[in-house]
Amino acid sequence: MSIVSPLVQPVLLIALPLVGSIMAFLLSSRRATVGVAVVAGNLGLVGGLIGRLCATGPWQHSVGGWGAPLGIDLYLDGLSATMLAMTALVSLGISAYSAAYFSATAARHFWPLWLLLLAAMNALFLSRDLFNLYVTLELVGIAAVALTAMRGQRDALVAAMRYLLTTLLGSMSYLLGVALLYHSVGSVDMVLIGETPVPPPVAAAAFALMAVGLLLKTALFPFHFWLPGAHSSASAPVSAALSALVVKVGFYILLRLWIEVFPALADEIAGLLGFLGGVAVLWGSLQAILQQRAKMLVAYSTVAQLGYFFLALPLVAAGGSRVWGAIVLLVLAHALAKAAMFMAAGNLLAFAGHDRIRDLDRVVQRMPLTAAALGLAGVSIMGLPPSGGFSGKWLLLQASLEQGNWPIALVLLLGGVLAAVYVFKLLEHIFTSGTPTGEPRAVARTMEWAPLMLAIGAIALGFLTTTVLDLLAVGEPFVPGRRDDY
Amino acid sequence: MTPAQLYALVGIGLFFVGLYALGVRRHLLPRILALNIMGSGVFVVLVALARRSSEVDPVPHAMVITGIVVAVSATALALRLMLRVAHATGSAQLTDTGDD
Amino acid sequence: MIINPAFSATLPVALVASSLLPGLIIFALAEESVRLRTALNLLGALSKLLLVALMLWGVYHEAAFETRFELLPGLPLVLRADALSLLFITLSAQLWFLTTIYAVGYLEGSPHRSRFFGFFSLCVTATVGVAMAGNLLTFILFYEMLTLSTYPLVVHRGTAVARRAGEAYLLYTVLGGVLLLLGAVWLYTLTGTLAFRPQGVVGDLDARHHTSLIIIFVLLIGGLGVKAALLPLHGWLPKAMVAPAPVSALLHAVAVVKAGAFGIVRVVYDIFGIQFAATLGVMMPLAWLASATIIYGSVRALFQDDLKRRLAYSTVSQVSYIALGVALVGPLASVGGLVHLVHQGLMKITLFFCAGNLAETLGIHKISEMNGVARRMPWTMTAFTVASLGMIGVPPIAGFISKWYLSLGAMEVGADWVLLVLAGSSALNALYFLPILYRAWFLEPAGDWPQERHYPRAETSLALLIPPVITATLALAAGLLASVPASPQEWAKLVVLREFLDP
Amino acid sequence: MTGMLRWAFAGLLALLAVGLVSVVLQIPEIGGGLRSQVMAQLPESGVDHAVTAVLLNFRGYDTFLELVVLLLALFGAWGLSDSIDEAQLDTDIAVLTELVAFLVPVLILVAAYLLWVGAYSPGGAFQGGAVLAGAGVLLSLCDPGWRSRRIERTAELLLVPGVLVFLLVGLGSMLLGGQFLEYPKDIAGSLILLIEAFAMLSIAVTLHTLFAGTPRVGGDR
Repeated sequence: MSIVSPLVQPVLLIALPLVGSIMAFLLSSRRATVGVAVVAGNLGLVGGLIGRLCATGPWQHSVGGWGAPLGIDLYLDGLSATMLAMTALVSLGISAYSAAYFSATAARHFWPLWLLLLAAMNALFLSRDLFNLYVTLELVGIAAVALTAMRGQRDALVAAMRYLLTTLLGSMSYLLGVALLYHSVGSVDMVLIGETPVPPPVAAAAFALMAVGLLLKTALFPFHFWLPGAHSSASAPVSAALSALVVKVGFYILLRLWIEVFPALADEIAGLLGFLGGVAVLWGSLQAILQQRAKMLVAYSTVAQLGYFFLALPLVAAGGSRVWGAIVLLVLAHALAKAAMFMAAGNLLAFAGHDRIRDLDRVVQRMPLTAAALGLAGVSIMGLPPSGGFSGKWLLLQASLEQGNWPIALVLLLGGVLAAVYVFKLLEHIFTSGTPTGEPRAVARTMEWAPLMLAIGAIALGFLTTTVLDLLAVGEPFVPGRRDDY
Repeated sequence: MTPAQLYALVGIGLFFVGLYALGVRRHLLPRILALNIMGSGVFVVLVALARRSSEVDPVPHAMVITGIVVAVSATALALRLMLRVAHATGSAQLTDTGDD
Repeated sequence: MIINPAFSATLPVALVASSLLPGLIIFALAEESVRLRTALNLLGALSKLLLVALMLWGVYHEAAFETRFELLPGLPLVLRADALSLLFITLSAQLWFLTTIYAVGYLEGSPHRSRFFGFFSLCVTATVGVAMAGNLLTFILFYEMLTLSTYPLVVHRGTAVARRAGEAYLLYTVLGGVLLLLGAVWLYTLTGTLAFRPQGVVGDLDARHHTSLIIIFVLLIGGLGVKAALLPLHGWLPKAMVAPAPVSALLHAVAVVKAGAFGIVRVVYDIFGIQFAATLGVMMPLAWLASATIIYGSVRALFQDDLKRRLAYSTVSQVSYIALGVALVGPLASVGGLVHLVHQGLMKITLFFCAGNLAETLGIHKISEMNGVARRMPWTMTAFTVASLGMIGVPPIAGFISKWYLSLGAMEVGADWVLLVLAGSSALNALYFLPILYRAWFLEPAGDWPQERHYPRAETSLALLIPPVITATLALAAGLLASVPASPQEWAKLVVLREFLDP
Repeated sequence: MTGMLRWAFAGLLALLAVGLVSVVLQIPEIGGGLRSQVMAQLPESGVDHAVTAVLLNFRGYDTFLELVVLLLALFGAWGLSDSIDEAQLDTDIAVLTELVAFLVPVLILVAAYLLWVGAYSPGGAFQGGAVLAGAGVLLSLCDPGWRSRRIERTAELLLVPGVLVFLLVGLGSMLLGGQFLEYPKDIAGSLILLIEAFAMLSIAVTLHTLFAGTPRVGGDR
């Protein structure tokens, strides 16, 4: 355990962006340079960690040297590594975009917050301690709200306020659950709690409180009320970060709770969550179809896509631990594609000064790279091959048919059709000839390339499916009954 | 019922009183306060149950101190945000058609 | 025959890359770089022809070309060349080359050409992928890619009509894709494989799965039938005729409907196995459906005054010959169906090229405007005449061969009613093609042409004239030289021999 | 929310509360939780007070992140700081001024004491920092501009050392072959005091900035 080379310590994933954030705060110029360099370094570190992980298997880092239950353990396995990699990749795209997007005034607010958000997400994916997760959750939530509000427009402020109240409520609910568990077990380490018998009513209440808190943050229908406003009114790179990364954080903790702490209880509510997920897919897609503004459409698409993660849970409960792989694939594909879509939509907005879908004809024709990003990201969102979205959906469809679960299969297929409708509602404007009105503002090249690269990533994920599934399997995070035998 | 449990029940009560106010009140200041009351409820539960046996468990105390700092930070941001919302919309409430 | 394994694995990839790479580069080209774009297009098309020739030679000598890549757990992406895929690839590679020349001439000076040729190349890439797909997953991947890369071509003109046609196209193809996906995944859960194998992969399944298999068959054929324009899934095809003429050629002859028809052949032969499909009792309904489509398409064609619409309904009718040939479950009928895959392509592309020439040169879109047009454009109308006579089934043009084998096959399996369908269809073909020929050759021109343009060297631009003349010649040659080795007919026999009759 | 709905909402919450109460009563007695482990390791921790040992050593990572939360809230507030009309207070109150003149030095002393005493009885960086921030708020109440005139530069620089010193100690202990924040046993007490001292200053300045000042700092100069 101690021979881990100093260069690839998980703690550095927190230290590096944190130092970067403080530098961006104290510096009076070159914030973007520092920011992009830090995020690139973060990607390098994650790459190094994954290399180590594949070579030596999962490992834990006991902060302070105490070890659970007295101390706090960081833990890295295939699942956390995958989430870290997703965050690192998408963050790099967002950072490259942001370097060109923000004015000097906005940049001095953006970079410190954004790098802290990255540090917080890294910390969260590495933590195995329920109370420490509470602190990281608050870090993520507060950073996300501050970034949303940063734009300063009326709609952004109102949406940020609603977002803040929701996320704080979620944290309180989660923390009360943690309190109940701590006093029943005498530990907040996930694995230890999972191994200790807890009176069923206490476990049920704790799980319910924590799950509701996390669902609020993950915006599962009907807790999605805060999401479209916040995600559509923030500035484009922030929207991308919120939709691609921040909502996944709550889902990740829920997933860990499901596997490590409450496997039996979770199976019982799988049906309910699956139902809500199905409603989210259909409702979110229909709302997306009805939207008149591009960013709102993309935001409702997030509501729908989040639904898929929950829709699949009954398949997990019915004994398909392989299904987790498919769900995580969808999480990754959505992160890449949705970040690309929001940034592309941001380009349309920056170029034309509006994002009314009806009038987009005049815009998209002159931004081929942005149009390509929208198109490729759309392929993954629709679940067409080859893309990460397709791989995930195929595996889910396969699992649902193997289990004879026709309702889930039908929602999967219907969701794909509805997604095609809203994606093409945007895309068809690329090919119709509108007459340009007014003098458009130029968009920097990196702002065109960043979303395109992420969208290509979403497509490439379709070819890397087995690689990702292999990485996920390191340390067997999804195998029930596997315990600290590393 | 031991005194520790009684205090814990008070904590639960605070949590739900806060939740009620958060749901019922429209003005943002009481809603932010309501979240603080909920937080206090959770902290009371944590600390109270740490005293069930004669030996007091110090870990929840440390957690509560951390929790308080987090709550204070969040409250500070919430208050600033509230001021901005009031400044921008002319009212410190969230209208239902607040987005756009 | 033994060939270098590295070479055998590279060739399928190279075949895909020969249009994919030029396509991607073309996207990045500026609108004005006409020469570079044309050079890239032709380079891609020529190298593809070369590679196909290489592969034809190899497959004829029983060499195996295969590339695999692990796409999903247990489900690889497989690109493989067998006799059937080469039948399709050879057709599309040749026609792509000619269509490229035609499109360069047709779109001269019009906007968004980089975009057009980019998607055009992607479209052919997808077609090659469809043809070489070694399993159903690979097939679906390229089939959907075909949908996506054709959509921009259908709406290329950017008008409101084009947008509506695009919406109709998407509606049908996306729903078709859903059926196909559901069918494929369901099939996979039963069989654990989606590989295309001679005699299929489902024959060993327990009898209790037969109902499921029938539903899966319906789902798969439904998904493929959208692109193959089987009744009642044909609605998008006549609407899509708003697209520019080269796109119509692509839709009707080179890529889209062919991909659907080819898919039906694959599913019947290599997923279900033709004998097993017959015992499931799904082949006769397919034959009825194909026959109904044949008659329906012809009848609808009869009442169209718009030339391209009439040709579009004619396609609805003619493509179903392929499905019919397969569905009759007999070697001779199969030869007829398969050979029609090629023959229909040659004839229909000629017709659309000619229609495009009339529109480009004289502004003629309606049949009622075609009086005496053969005097103004004799070469074009000669090509048109050869192709339409072929469609009717006049010997010795290619269409006759198809119908001949279909008739023999129908008698072989005792499905005499099919003869009536074929006769009726031929009569209808004659009814909607002969009046056009009569007007063009024998009536006096009504006066000035709607929008006449003059070209110094010939009746129209050479880039527009040469491709239809070549394809018409090929259609004639395919009939005259049907018994020459490696003719479409002989190649179709090879396919049937290898995939249908071998134990 | 209409009257009926309010009652329904209240009723629902009451039901949930009753349910949760019954759950809380069912939580088993687990013998002092982690107390025995804390006590067993206390001599190793470098401090004598159990809560401080948990805060700064056993769960020092939480406390480190807690300082990050504070910094984050400041960044967030900074992003919101433009164009807020700060409330104008009537600061010309003789009593207040007298009181402040007396209280502020005392509060500074109290803060220092709290920091020191944290090692063996209740107290510590946060408590000390809060008291200091309170003193700052009092000062701001009677003289809103005091900070920008007197100590603005210093104050800005004091926002970050709390986090940075903590981080450096943590990384330093890794360089010495330990885990993150695994203090060498013999100097653990000194390191904790060092961390706490900087944390207190940063907490005080941050809290003061958040609640009383206009956070316009750092690169704004």
